[in-house]
Order: sequence, then C-alpha cells, then structure tokens
Amino acid sequence: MSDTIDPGLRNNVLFTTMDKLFSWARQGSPWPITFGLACCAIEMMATGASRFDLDRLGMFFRPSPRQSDIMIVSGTVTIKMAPLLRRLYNQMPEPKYVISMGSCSNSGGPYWQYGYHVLKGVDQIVPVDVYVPGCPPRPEALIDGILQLKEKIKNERIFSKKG
Amino acid sequence: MEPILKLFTELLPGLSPLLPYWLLATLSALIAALVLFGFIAVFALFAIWLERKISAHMQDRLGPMEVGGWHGWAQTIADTFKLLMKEDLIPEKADRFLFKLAPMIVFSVSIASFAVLPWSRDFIPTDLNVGLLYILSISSLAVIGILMGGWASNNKWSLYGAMRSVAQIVSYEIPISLSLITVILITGTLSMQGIVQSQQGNFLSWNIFHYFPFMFVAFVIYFIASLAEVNRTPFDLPEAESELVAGFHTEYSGMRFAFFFLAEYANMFIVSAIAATAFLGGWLPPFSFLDFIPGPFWFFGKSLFLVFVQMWLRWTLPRLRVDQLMYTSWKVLTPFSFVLILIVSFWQLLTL
Amino acid sequence: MREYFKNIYEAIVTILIGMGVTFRHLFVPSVTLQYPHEKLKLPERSRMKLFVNIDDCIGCRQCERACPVDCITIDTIKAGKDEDLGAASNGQKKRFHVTKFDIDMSLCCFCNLCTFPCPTECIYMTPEFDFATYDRNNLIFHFSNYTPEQVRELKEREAQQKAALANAKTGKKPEQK
Amino acid sequence: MEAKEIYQRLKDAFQDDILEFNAEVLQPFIKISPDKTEEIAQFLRDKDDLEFDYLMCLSGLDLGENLGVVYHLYSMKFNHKIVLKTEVSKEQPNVNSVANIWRTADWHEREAYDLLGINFVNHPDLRRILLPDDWEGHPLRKDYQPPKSWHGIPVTLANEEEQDGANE
Amino acid sequence: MAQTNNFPETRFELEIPDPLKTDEFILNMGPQHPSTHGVLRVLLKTDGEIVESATPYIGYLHRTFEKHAERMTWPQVVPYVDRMDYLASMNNSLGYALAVEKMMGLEVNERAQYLRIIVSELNRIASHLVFLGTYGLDVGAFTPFLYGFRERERIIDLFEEISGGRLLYNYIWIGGVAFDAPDGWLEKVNEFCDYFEPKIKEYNDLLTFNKIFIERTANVGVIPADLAINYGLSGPTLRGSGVNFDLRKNDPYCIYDRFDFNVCIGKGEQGTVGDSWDRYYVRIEEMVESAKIVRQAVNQIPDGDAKETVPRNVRVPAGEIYFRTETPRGELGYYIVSDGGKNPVRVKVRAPAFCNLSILPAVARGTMVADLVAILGSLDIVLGEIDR
Repeated sequence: MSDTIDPGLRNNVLFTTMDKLFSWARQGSPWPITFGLACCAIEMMATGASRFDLDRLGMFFRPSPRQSDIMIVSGTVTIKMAPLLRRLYNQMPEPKYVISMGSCSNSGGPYWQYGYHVLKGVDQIVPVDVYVPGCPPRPEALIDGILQLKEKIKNERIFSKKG
Repeated sequence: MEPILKLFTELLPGLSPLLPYWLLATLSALIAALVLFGFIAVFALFAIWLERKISAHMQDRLGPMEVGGWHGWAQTIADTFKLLMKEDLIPEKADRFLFKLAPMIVFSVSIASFAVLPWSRDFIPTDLNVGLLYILSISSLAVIGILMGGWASNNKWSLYGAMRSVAQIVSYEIPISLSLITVILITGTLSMQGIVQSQQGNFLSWNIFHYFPFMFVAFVIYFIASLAEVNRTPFDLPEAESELVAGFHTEYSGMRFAFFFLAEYANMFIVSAIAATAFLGGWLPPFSFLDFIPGPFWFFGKSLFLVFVQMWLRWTLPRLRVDQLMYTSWKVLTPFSFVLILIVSFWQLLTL
Repeated sequence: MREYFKNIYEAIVTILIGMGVTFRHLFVPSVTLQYPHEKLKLPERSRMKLFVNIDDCIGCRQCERACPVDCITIDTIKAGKDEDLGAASNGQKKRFHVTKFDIDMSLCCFCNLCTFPCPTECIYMTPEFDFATYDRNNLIFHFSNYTPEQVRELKEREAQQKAALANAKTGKKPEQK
Repeated sequence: MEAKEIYQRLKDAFQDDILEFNAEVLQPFIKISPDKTEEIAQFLRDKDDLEFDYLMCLSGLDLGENLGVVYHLYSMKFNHKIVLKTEVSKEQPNVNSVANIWRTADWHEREAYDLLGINFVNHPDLRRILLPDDWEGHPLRKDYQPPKSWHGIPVTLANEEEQDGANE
Repeated sequence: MAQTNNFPETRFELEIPDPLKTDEFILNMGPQHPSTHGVLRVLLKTDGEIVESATPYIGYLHRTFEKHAERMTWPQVVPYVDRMDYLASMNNSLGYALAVEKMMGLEVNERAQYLRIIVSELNRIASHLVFLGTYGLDVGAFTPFLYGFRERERIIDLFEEISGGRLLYNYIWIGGVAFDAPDGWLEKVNEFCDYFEPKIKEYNDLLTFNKIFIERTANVGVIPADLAINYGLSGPTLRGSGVNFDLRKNDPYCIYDRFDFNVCIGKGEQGTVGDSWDRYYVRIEEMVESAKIVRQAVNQIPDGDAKETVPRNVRVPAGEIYFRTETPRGELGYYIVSDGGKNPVRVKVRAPAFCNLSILPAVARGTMVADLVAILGSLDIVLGEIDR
C-alpha cells in the first residue's frame, strides 16, 4: 500500500501513531502455534506452564496455524517433517515470525554430522527471526528469545517509511 | 422500542417535533444498536481478559501481566488490533461467499439477542411480548452460521466441528425450552420485563426459589443446557482442541476469527442474562431495601456471576464424548425437565 | 434405573469436588516467576554457555576430542624452541599457540563432556543462558585472542620452520647414504 | 529352562536348521537357518514347556559380508530367555517373517527392512517405517552414503566436506 | 458401534445401499495435531464419528540415533541416549550405562548406585506427571496439565542442582554418575516427597475420579492381557491390562531388589481390566510407589565417592548383550554389539513406546474419534523414542 502514497506523507503524525499502535498490538499478542517436535517441545510446554507462564506475555497457544502469529520450531526437524513444516508456515497469515528453539533447529545440533535424516537448520526451509541457543534452552532462554522477537516487532513499520 | 424512543424524545425535546416519526424511530433504533454493539465489544474484551485471569489464578499462575501495565489490562485490546491487521486468508478451495458470510451471521445473531434483555425497569431495547420466544428462536440461528463456516472452509476438521455443533445445539434447544416453560408457567408471560416484574420482593421470591427445590433443578438444567448452547466445556466438542484442532473455525484467521471469538463471549453473556432474568430476578435487588442501587448493576452483576461459573466449569472439567453429550441431553436433561413441567403444573393446579 | 440415578449423583458430586479444588486454587499464591523482572537463582552446576579462559588453555585438544558434536574447533601452532609461552594457572606448561578456539553454540548439546578432560580446567559451562540472537553467526564464539596478522605471521614462521626441517632432512639424507 | 536344554529341544525338532549353539558368551545364542524362522518361532511359542510368549527385541545388524537378524525371546511364565540368530547374504537378504507369531515383530521387521534392507518373507505389510517411502538406500548398512538432497530439501550440508576437512 | 467394522466388503454392489451408511471419510491426524504428542501421524478412516481404521505413520522424528551410536565413543553415546526418551533421560542413560557396565564386568560404587535409583525414580515421577497433564489435555481438561507441570518443576529443580541440566542431564555415566549429590540435596529430596504425596489427592479429586473423565476413559480401548503380551507391550501399558510384570521385580537390575514397593496393576475398578482408565490409574499409583522407593533410597544411602568407579578410558570387550530396564514407558532394551574397539558396532534400542504404539490399529477399530485421542494418550508415547 505504501507505494501509492506520497513519500512525504509517510512520516506524518497519523501514520507513525498508527504504526506505534499496531506494532504495540503485535508485540503484545504473539500467538504461537501448538507445534512441538522433540525435546524442546517439553521445555516449551514448561514455559507455558505455571512457573514461567507464557500467558503473562500475552501468548496463548492456538492449535490452528491460521490463527497464530509465531511458530516456535521446537526441536529436531527431520527431512520427512520438513515439507510439512513448510506447509504449516505457508498456512500462517502474514505477518508471521519464526523462532528457532534449540540447537537442533538452529543448525541440526547434535545430529548435524551423521544425521542422514535431519535437516541442518530450519533456516534452510523457512526464514528464522530469532535463534534461541540451548539444548534444550531453559524456559527463561525461550522467554528471552521471545522478548528479542518482541523488540524486533516493535521496531517494524507498516505504514510509514523505515528509518 | 418505546422506552428508547421515549428516552430520546425526552432527551432531545427540541428535535422531536422537527423530524418525522419514522426517522426518529430508525435513528433511535440505530443508536441503540450501536450502543449495544459497543457494549458487546467491550464486554467481550473484558470477558476474555477475565477468563484468562481467572484460569491463570485457578492454575497457580498469573495470566496476562505485561501488556498495558496493571495486570495486562490491555491484553485483549492488543489482541484485537493485531487480529485486525492480520492477513485475511481465505483457503483456496473454500466457498468464498459462505466463508465470508458465516462469522457475520454468528455475530449478528448474538447482537440480535440483546434486543430483548431487560436492563432495568425502564431500559430495555424492545419489550417484546414474546421476548423469551424471540430469544429462543434467534439463538438457534447461530448454528446456521457455524455450519456455514465449517462447510465452507473445506476442511475435514471444520466439517466435523460444524456437524457436531449442529447436533449439539439442536438437541440442547429442547431442555432449554422445556426448563424455560416452567418459568412461563409460573409467571404466565413471555415478556422479559413481565418475567422480572413477577419476581418482585426479596430474593426468596425469585423464580429459582419458587417451589423449592423444583425450580432450582430447572435452573440447573437450563444452565447445563446453555453451556452446550454456547459450546463451552464440558460441551465444547465443536471446537475440541485435542480432537478437532480448532473445530469449525480452524481455517479462519484475522478479523473473521475475532468475530467468532467475540460472538462466543457475547453468547456467554446472553445465556447468563437469560438465566438471570428468568430465574434470578433480573434487575431486581436481592433485598428490597437495596432499591437505591440501579437495576443495570444487579442485572449485570448476576449475569457476570453466571459467566464466572461458566469459566470456572471450563477450567475444571474434561470434555464429554459426542454420544455422552447426546445421552446427557436426551436421557437426562429432557426427561427431567418434562417431569419438572408436570410437577410445576400440578403444583399450580393444587394451589390455585 | 438405580444405576441411572447413581450416575447422575456421582457426576454432580465429583464435579462439585473438582470445582472445589479449582476454587481453592484461586486463592493460592501463584508460583509464577516473572522472568525478565525476577530471576531464578541458578544452582552452581547449571550449565548453559560454554566459556574458555583462553589464558589457561594449553592447546591439548582434549575437549575437541571429547565433544560428541564436534562444535569445538581448535587450531594450534607449535611454539618455537626458544619461545616461552608461560604456564597455565595450575602450572601446566603451554607449548602451543592457540590460534583458533571457536565454539559453535548453535551446535553445542550442553552435555558437559568437554569440561571433564580439560587438564587446566579452562573450559567450563557458565550459568548464562540469555544469548538469543537474530543471526546464527553470532552464536559462534571466538575465544582465541590472536589477531589474524599474528596468525599469519605464526603460520609463515611454521611453514619456514617446516621447510627448514625438510631441508635439513634432505640435507642429512645424502650424508647418511 | 536353561539355554542348553532349549537348544536340545530345538535340535531334536528341527535337526539341520539349527546351525550353531554358543553358550560361552554373556548371553547364549542359537543360530538358526533364515528360511525356518517362522516354524521355529511357532514351536518356541506354542510348546507348553517353552512358551516364549514375549518377543523382547528383534534387531537387524550389518555384519560386513552378511546381514544378521537377532531375536531376543522371553517367557513370561517360566522367566527364561533365549537369543536366536540368523544370517543372510546381502545379495539375497530373505528371512522368514515372524510377524504372525508375535505381533511385536511387525514393526521391528519393518524397521529392519527400512534401515538395513532385510527382506522379510510373508510379512503382512512390509513398507518403510521411519524413512519416507521413496528414500534410497538403507542407512544402517556400513557403506551407506546419504543423498545430497531429497525432493529439493538439502540432506547434507553443501560445504560439509570442506568443514570435515577443516576439523581433521 | 462395533458392528460397523464387520460390514461386508461387497457393500457397493448392493442394489439398495444402507441409508445410514455413509462413505468412508479419510482424515489425516497429525503430524501437527494437538493431541498426537509430537509428530505422529495417524491416518483415520472414519464412518461419521466412528473410526474404521487407524494407521499410525511414524518417522517424523527419526533422528538416526543408531547411526550416531556407531560413530561415537562409548561415553559419547550417553548424550544421544538422553535425547531418545526426553521425558525420562535418567532412566534411558541408566539402561545404557548398566548394559555397558555388564559387558565390561564393572562393579559400580554403592553410593553411585543409590544416587542412580533416586534420580531415575524421580524422573519416573516427572515423566508420569507430564503424562497426567497431557492426558488431561487430551480429554479436554486443561488445569491438571498445569498442576502436573507445577510439581514437575520441583523435580527439575532437584535435577538441575545435582546434574546441571533441566531436561537432558548426561548424569548417569558408564561406571557411576557425573557428580556426587551436593550438600543438603538428599534432604531436599525428602522434602519433595513430603510435598508431593498429598498432591496425588488433588489430582484424584480433579481428574481421576471425575465422572466425566471416567466416562471418557473407562471401557475405552480395552487391551486384553494376551493381546498385550503378543504385541510386546510393557510398562504401565501392560500392567494396565492386569499383567503383573515389572522388570524391577521380575528381572531385577541395579539394586531394585533392596527396596520394598508394590507393582501396580489394572484392576478394572471403573470398567473392564485393561481400559484407558486402568492404564492411567496405574501411572498415578506408580508415582506413589516411586516416591516410596526414593524415600527408602535416601534413608539407606551410604557415604562414599560416587565417582570412584568411573573409568577414564572405557574399553568394552568384544561381545554382545541385550539388557533391559524399566523406564516410565516400559521395557527399554539395549542390544549392544562391541568388537573391542572404541566405538560400538551396533546399538539397537528396543523402545517401549515403539511397541506400545503398534497396538493402536488393533484397539482403535470401532471406537470414536474422541476415544482414539483418549487411547493414544493412555499409551503415553514419546516420539523421540519411537523414531529414535
């Protein structure tokens, strides 16, 4: 939409306020898709459970990709799973974000050398926004990754020009 | 319509002579509808936040805390704005027209039900003389929207959810109507305002304590059946997360999903409001000396309490299976409400 | 018929019991830890990010061998005869220039196996976990404090020495014959 | 019952199809011929004094020249165990299936087929179980080379060889 | 509802089709589905709500453990073993360590043995708590999930204190354990037991004896004992069918013969023996028994150096072994072949959940979609172990 608008107008008050509002809304309610793959999924569940409580940050798990904003790739992505992961990603509506959680999805992790059936990093099939290191990452580490993502979303511009 | 019309003519005495009656009536109806819409939106936002808080505290956690400062009060507002800006996805193989229509139907049905809810002695959008009948018939329309949505999504899980929903709502209409018939037997009117007026006095004269304990049972039956009517746990089969992914709204995203979501909470309020009107004395205070507190407070408070109980149940109970759902409706609730009708009519006959 | 009423009775009673449990928990203080604001005190042994105290490293490559994932990459260049690289804090003599000591934390499986064989205890796991990044390359940690110039210099010297050694050998060989 | 006695029972019943008995190792095993596994299994399960009703494990292994299948049997009733082994050549890896004797074997045999390429004759549904249906090769064989990519998804890292070289 | 599966194959040739009979509906459940506990895919053929056949497709988490084991040295296998059944890493590495020790003929230090028992029984509780929670989710109750995780978090804290890891510990090594217990740790374990035992009542109130829960699980997915044995089921899934078989009693390993505990078996209290409720309740009871073992072990533990017997270089003589232990999911067997080198030649894992899952097509036939979810949940599968 921004192509049709005069560039001078893009930075006006209305657009920047709108931008602020919407990026605030987006970072305030990133709904992840219930999508557990392996060990990290248990830590993801633990993050969602009482001790760490993802609900606190406005995240609540949606079972359907259509209603979710972020995908937490939690665990080893195998070759057999890769096309399905890609399809799920395609089913999510824009704007969508991917958090790669744990060594396996960052780069194949412990299985990167001899794992003939393991994808060497989820970034080979979907664009990744935040890499959370750990095997598995602590719940706090995942929350830290989410906060990083929120920071990224906050700085995004929809209407006005960047910079 | 008259009360609102009267309200407007009183508020704007200069305006009323200038405009023709039909315009005035339309305008006032429009304004009332807008006010209701605003109320529904605000209430749904509040209820979603409340539900997340209540569930969190029942589970030893905190719930939304970050967005908007104090206890995440702005959480649902953020959710709504986010859903507004989401990409509007329509699955390629979906029936586009029906797919778009479904959430509107579901949502407009829940708005329509608000038309006859009595808020206080004077404030009722329309005091239909068949108010209860109107609500019963309007609320069963929602199922058409759900079926449309489930069918049009062209997703097997959605279809399952929609089919379950139809079966469920059609079955549970019966115990709902039957248990409300007992109220009609007692009050002798179908008008919502009339039902409330007949419960004047302190809380013992509410319908729920009438013919104790029979009307109490009727209330419980109504409440259970109404849970099924609005697809709440333990009857949330149409959107059973662990079975059907997200049920009939699996394929919906963004604003369309938000409509379903808002409608669910609006419906929760409606069924609670009906229960409050029919059994708990509507806008009447529990003791007559509390008359100075305005009616809407009592009405809203009672409804909200029932909404709370609905949430409470949701976070406690597992979900029924589809055949057990039917069993509950046809073999437990329906016969019980029949028996209740018999008892109430006999009692009335005897005490005539 | 009796079964029927018993079922209804049981359903009502057990539902009420369950509701009692959840209601009681409404007033139980929550166990939630509000992470960015409150932090859990981690036990001593908790193992997150690997850290190498490069001053103590003697370039023995034990950790590289122990790692099941091969996320540690070490390059060493042998010190010259007259060079004294000093000693590690526990007295072990350093014999290698550690020109490269990279740990790819995006591969690491946090198993702690590398820390046990280390003779100088210079590689260990720290309780630091919050290093999520936008770019995977940030997860590769370089510990060696040699600049590329120094490395080039050392490599050249090594090559020279090797050549000299080879020359010496070839020079020697005819003599032996 | 001791392994020795079980061996005697089997030897009496199947003569030449019982190839070898070794009691020297940690867990004594009986080597049987690959085309008689089903009958022997039936015998072991159904004889009243043997009653090996529980197949603990069925594993395939690559022995270099040949492929082996190892059965670990257990009897719930008598609390005795026995190990059966059989060997087939890599060219003709045909072993009689025991999936109809113990249903446990069903998936285990599919797994052995998937990962080692052992062909189980008479198996009700011999398909790949872990890998995708159109995967090439049998990964647990010692000489297996993973493919570069599968349906466009990279299986091995493009620069893996270089990295390996750097590590060594 | 059971008759529908026996519908004659020739039904399409009938002149007048049964008006109530609809076409088969093929549903693909998973790999991304909230109740498949990971990435299992089940292909359902349904007739309305009734499942005509359910075929599990696995391998979406095939992480090639067995190939890795061939490339790793003996101690390096342990981290990979941990990652198989990620809900019970301690039990997994215990089995591996015991198998290798038996091949080496290694006697492990007493204190290390007790520590092993304590951590693996605590891990059993933790694993069953996750089962409790996810099973609650499967049947639609959300709250037990969070209660289960609340208690599990405490066990995880204990584990983190002793091993440094939260989920994957690499704690039990060949020849002993990685660390001795820190000061005061054993008292904390006792405290945990005191805290945990009353919580069982809460779960029972909230879920176990809830009428709706009973209706959902009792008489659903009945597995008769002989079928269970033939399918090679093990662990609570087998005991739920009324078979009194627990490797800790029947084939004792480690030092389990020193402790006094009961083997819990399904009694069919709410329905038939071997239904989903029995399998569920066996696990609940097992948590109590595990707490009992933990208490005894904490009281009996001798002083000593737990790392004393850990060899610096692991040399395994040529030979082979099949060693089985009881993990929370059942019989975990390691078939290890060594040629005397520094790497194993073959490590085959007999995963309990692999066998447990294989019974699904047999049980699921003729049930409803909702029942299928309940049955799948009651088998307590972990995909990391099934696909390895």
